[in-house]
Amino acid sequence: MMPIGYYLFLSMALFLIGAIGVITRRNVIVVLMSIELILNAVNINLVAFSRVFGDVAGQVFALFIIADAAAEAAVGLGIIIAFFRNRETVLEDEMDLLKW
Amino acid sequence: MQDDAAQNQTLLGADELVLNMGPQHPSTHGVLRVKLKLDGERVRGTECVIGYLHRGVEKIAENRTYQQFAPYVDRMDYVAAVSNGLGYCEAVEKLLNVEAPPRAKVIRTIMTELQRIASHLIWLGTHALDIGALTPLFYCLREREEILKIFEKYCGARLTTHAFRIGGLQYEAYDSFEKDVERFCKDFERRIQEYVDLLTGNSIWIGRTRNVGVLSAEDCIALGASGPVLRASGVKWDLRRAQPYAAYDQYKFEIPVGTKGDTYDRYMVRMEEMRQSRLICLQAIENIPAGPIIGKVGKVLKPPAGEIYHSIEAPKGILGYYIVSDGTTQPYRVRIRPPSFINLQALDKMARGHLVADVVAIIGTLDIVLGEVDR
Amino acid sequence: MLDKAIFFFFAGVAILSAGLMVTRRNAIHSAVFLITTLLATAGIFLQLRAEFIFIAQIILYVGGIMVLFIFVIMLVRLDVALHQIQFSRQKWVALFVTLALAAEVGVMLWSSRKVPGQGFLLPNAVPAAKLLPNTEELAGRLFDGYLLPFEIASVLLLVAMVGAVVMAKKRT
Amino acid sequence: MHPNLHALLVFLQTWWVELVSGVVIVAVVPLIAGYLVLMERKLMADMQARLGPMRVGPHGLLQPIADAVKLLIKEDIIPDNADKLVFWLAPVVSMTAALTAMGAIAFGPTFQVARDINVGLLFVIGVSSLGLFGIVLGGWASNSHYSIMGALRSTAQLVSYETAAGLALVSGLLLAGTLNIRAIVDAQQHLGVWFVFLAPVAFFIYVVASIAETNRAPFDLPEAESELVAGYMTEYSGFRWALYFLGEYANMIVVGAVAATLFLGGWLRPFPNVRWMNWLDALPALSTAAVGVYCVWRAGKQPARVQTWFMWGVALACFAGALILGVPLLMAPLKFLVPGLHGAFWFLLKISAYIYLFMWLRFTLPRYRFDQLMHLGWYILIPLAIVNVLAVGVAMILETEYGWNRWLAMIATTIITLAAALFLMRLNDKREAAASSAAPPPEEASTEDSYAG
Repeated sequence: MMPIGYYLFLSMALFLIGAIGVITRRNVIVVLMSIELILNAVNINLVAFSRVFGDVAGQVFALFIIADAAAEAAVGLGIIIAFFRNRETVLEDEMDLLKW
Repeated sequence: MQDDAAQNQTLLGADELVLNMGPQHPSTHGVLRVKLKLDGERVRGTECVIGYLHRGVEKIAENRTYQQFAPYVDRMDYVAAVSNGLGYCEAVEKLLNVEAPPRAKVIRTIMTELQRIASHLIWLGTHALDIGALTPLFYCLREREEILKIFEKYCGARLTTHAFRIGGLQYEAYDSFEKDVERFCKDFERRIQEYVDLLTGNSIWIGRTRNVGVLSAEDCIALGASGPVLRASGVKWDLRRAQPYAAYDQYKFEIPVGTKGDTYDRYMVRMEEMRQSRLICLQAIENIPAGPIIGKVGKVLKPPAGEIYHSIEAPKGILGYYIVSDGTTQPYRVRIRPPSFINLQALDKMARGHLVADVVAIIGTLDIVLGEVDR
Repeated sequence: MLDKAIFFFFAGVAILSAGLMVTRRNAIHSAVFLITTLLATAGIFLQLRAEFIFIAQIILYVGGIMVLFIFVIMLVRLDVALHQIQFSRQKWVALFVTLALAAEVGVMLWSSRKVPGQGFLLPNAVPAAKLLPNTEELAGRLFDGYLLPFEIASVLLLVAMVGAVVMAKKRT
Repeated sequence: MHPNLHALLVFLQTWWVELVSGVVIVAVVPLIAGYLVLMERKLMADMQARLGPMRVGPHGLLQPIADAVKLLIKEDIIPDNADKLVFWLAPVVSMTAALTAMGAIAFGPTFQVARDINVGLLFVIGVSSLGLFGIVLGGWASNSHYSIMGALRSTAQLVSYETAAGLALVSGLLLAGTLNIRAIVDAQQHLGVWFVFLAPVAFFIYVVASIAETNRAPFDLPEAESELVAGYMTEYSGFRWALYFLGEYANMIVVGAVAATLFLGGWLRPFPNVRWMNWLDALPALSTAAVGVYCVWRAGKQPARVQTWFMWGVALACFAGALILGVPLLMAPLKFLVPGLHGAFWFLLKISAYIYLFMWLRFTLPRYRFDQLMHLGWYILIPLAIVNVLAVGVAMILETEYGWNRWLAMIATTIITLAAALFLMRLNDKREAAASSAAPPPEEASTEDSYAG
């Protein structure tokens, strides 16, 4: 186990890269993937702290986050498929109608 | 491998995906090319592109004498060469107004029925292989080998036999001909049970063939389908019974028919046809009449001017020859009605709404030979 | 020493491929790099002696969620999207905002490096030898203290499943 | 000494066994996979009334090497519009996943690369499932319709059947109470019975699902040669193709190893705790010697002299193997070798039997259609697996809390599970019947008899 700071920096870096992806990319699929990356970065934090304190609760939360990521991916991709079927595009700035 | 129009299509898009099946594809039985219009894996339409094996057999006939053309017909349906030859010889005999002697007729019948079994064996093996059963193919080839050995002993050739001559036979049956045929037929009953064990009751096989490629009797008649495809739809039409040729009027045999007209029915019909062919052979070898093997035909054939149509029940369906003579030694025009070609028309009707895997099964169940489709 | 090497290897791979994931034009490439990142993160989990999270990451994240992503990417037309502009108009603003965020977090981490109990100076971890078998402990905690959240998570997954099916179903 | 160098030495000192075993696995598995292919071809030939490869070496024994050489020197074609990076990456992923998974498998009580991972079995399953990416990415990168359809099919198929396989494994894991591979085998030794007898339904489900997971017939739809030419491998050739192939066979070994570990008692011999069955310990040596004797017997009948020599060589190798297996039994100072050697023997035997079953099914059964495959997975296997997990759990509670006899509890719950299976199949039949009657109704069976009267 390295000092916790390393893990925090790694986590931060991944989080920020994910954030950049979410904000700048137009392709919704890549945006969703960036969100997955953010969730994953959070997991690193949780697991690292769980190791430091010797308390497994952090890992339990990491598990919940993975479950949440799965749910989010399923719904998000479902929306993308439905959207693509109607508009033939996956670019988010063309998702400018609240209905179709 | 894609057309330009197909380039921009997706599996999900509103437009259809075009999948080119063939001409180089393991299960199009040669060089058939089928353009499948797909929605996901569901077939929305098919288009057959044929002609990759076109050799102009009908045109060749116009520049050959009647005898010279006989070997060419063997190359059409090359897994049932004997049947092709029988049809052609009988057609020319009709044109010449001669008749083969009874002995020749009986031997022709035996050979043709053996050929029917061989053809159906190839069908069964490849059809099963298409559906994913690897093993029946080799059993089928094993039995077919026995038939081919008989052919080889009889006329020296195995595949493109050119077994018959116009007016009768060129070769007398060899000494143990009856014995060989009898041994094969005796053996074959047991062998056919092996295929039945492997396939008939197999739930995967049933699942893959039941309700797949259903063709109603009306559709069959409208499309001109013939042979087992027609009979599996419940139409009891067999030229061997309806317009007996060779020596078929002397023998008793059943004409198996199906009820639904699906792939399973066609399977069952062909299996039963093999059994019936076996019975015909057994009946025929019991009493092969003695006598000459070739009728009175000259060295140079000059049929009177006129036209003739003669059709036989080839393993794949009705094989017809339409020959126009202008009184010279060469036919003026030959037109062949190949069963595979016409049965293939049913593909679109049968495949619509099924999955890609079913298209393979349907191509298999139609039992096409591209040599015959393209001629 | 070995620990350090392992950490830096996985961290490097994770950050590098995360960067590539965000910048690649082709969504499949993005997915491949995300998979690499996730696997590298799994390696970090293993280095943290969190075996169960490690394997859950591989089975669920990589083997489940990413397969779903790739499946959808293959279904959706890509070749058109490939030739379009990949980044939205707000990209410079976005970059600025994220950099600001990065600076904030960085400053916070750095300034707390000397404060005991925070940042770099957290108490040292429990030695690995003293750790209980991770899987049993995790299961015990999950089904003991966190049973209700566990059930809620399962309901969430069910809802997501139904929602995804309804969304993606073809309307005929 | 430089501290880093020192650290490296320490590292090597601690881990050399693992490193060497890892290298052994990477080196030996391709060879084994090659001979698996030969075995498959020979078995297929035997069942199909033919001889199979006979040309290269006596009875084709060198065929795998010839194949490997051919594949290596073949032109390596990358299609024009293929995605080069992914095309290159995919087969490597496929192979790597299978080999990595093999690292955690215990081939006998002593030979295991990654020892004591406490999520051992999950590790094997999880990592081997990553091979899916090789298939999917390869299919996508080829830029061919056949490939992408194969890839889509395999994604759907693997995801569905992994669920069933996982649930089937859960039943076994409930009985073992641990994920650690060694502990699982130890649990079976303690109970004195293989889990296949306690949870037969789970084993059955796992067999079916693992066939589907390894893309073997009758579930070989992703590469169904008669439909999709070669599925995701259509555009691959040469060495990349060989990597896929090796990955596939390595995967078969992995699923066989998982089944052997969890259900068939791992490296334990049959009846591990029964004293009077101890003569079974001699079986490995004796059976190997028997193969050697057979080779000697056949050696005289070989048509060519080189073949006779080769047969003698094989015979000698068998005798050597028999000695290696047998001598430690008899000589006390070598006794410590017995568990490792015999464990490996029994384990490999069980894997072989499992793979033989795969091959046998492949030669016998036709292929499922895609929708049928999905129905089988989702409507029958997964519900059945869930019922089975419940049943095994109930049986364990009956045993531990209410003091039932273990066998009674297991048999009762198995019967309940089987009843559930029957019910599911009835339901499925009904659904299918409804579907087919909803489909275009078959025209009235009008048997036109042209010859009537």
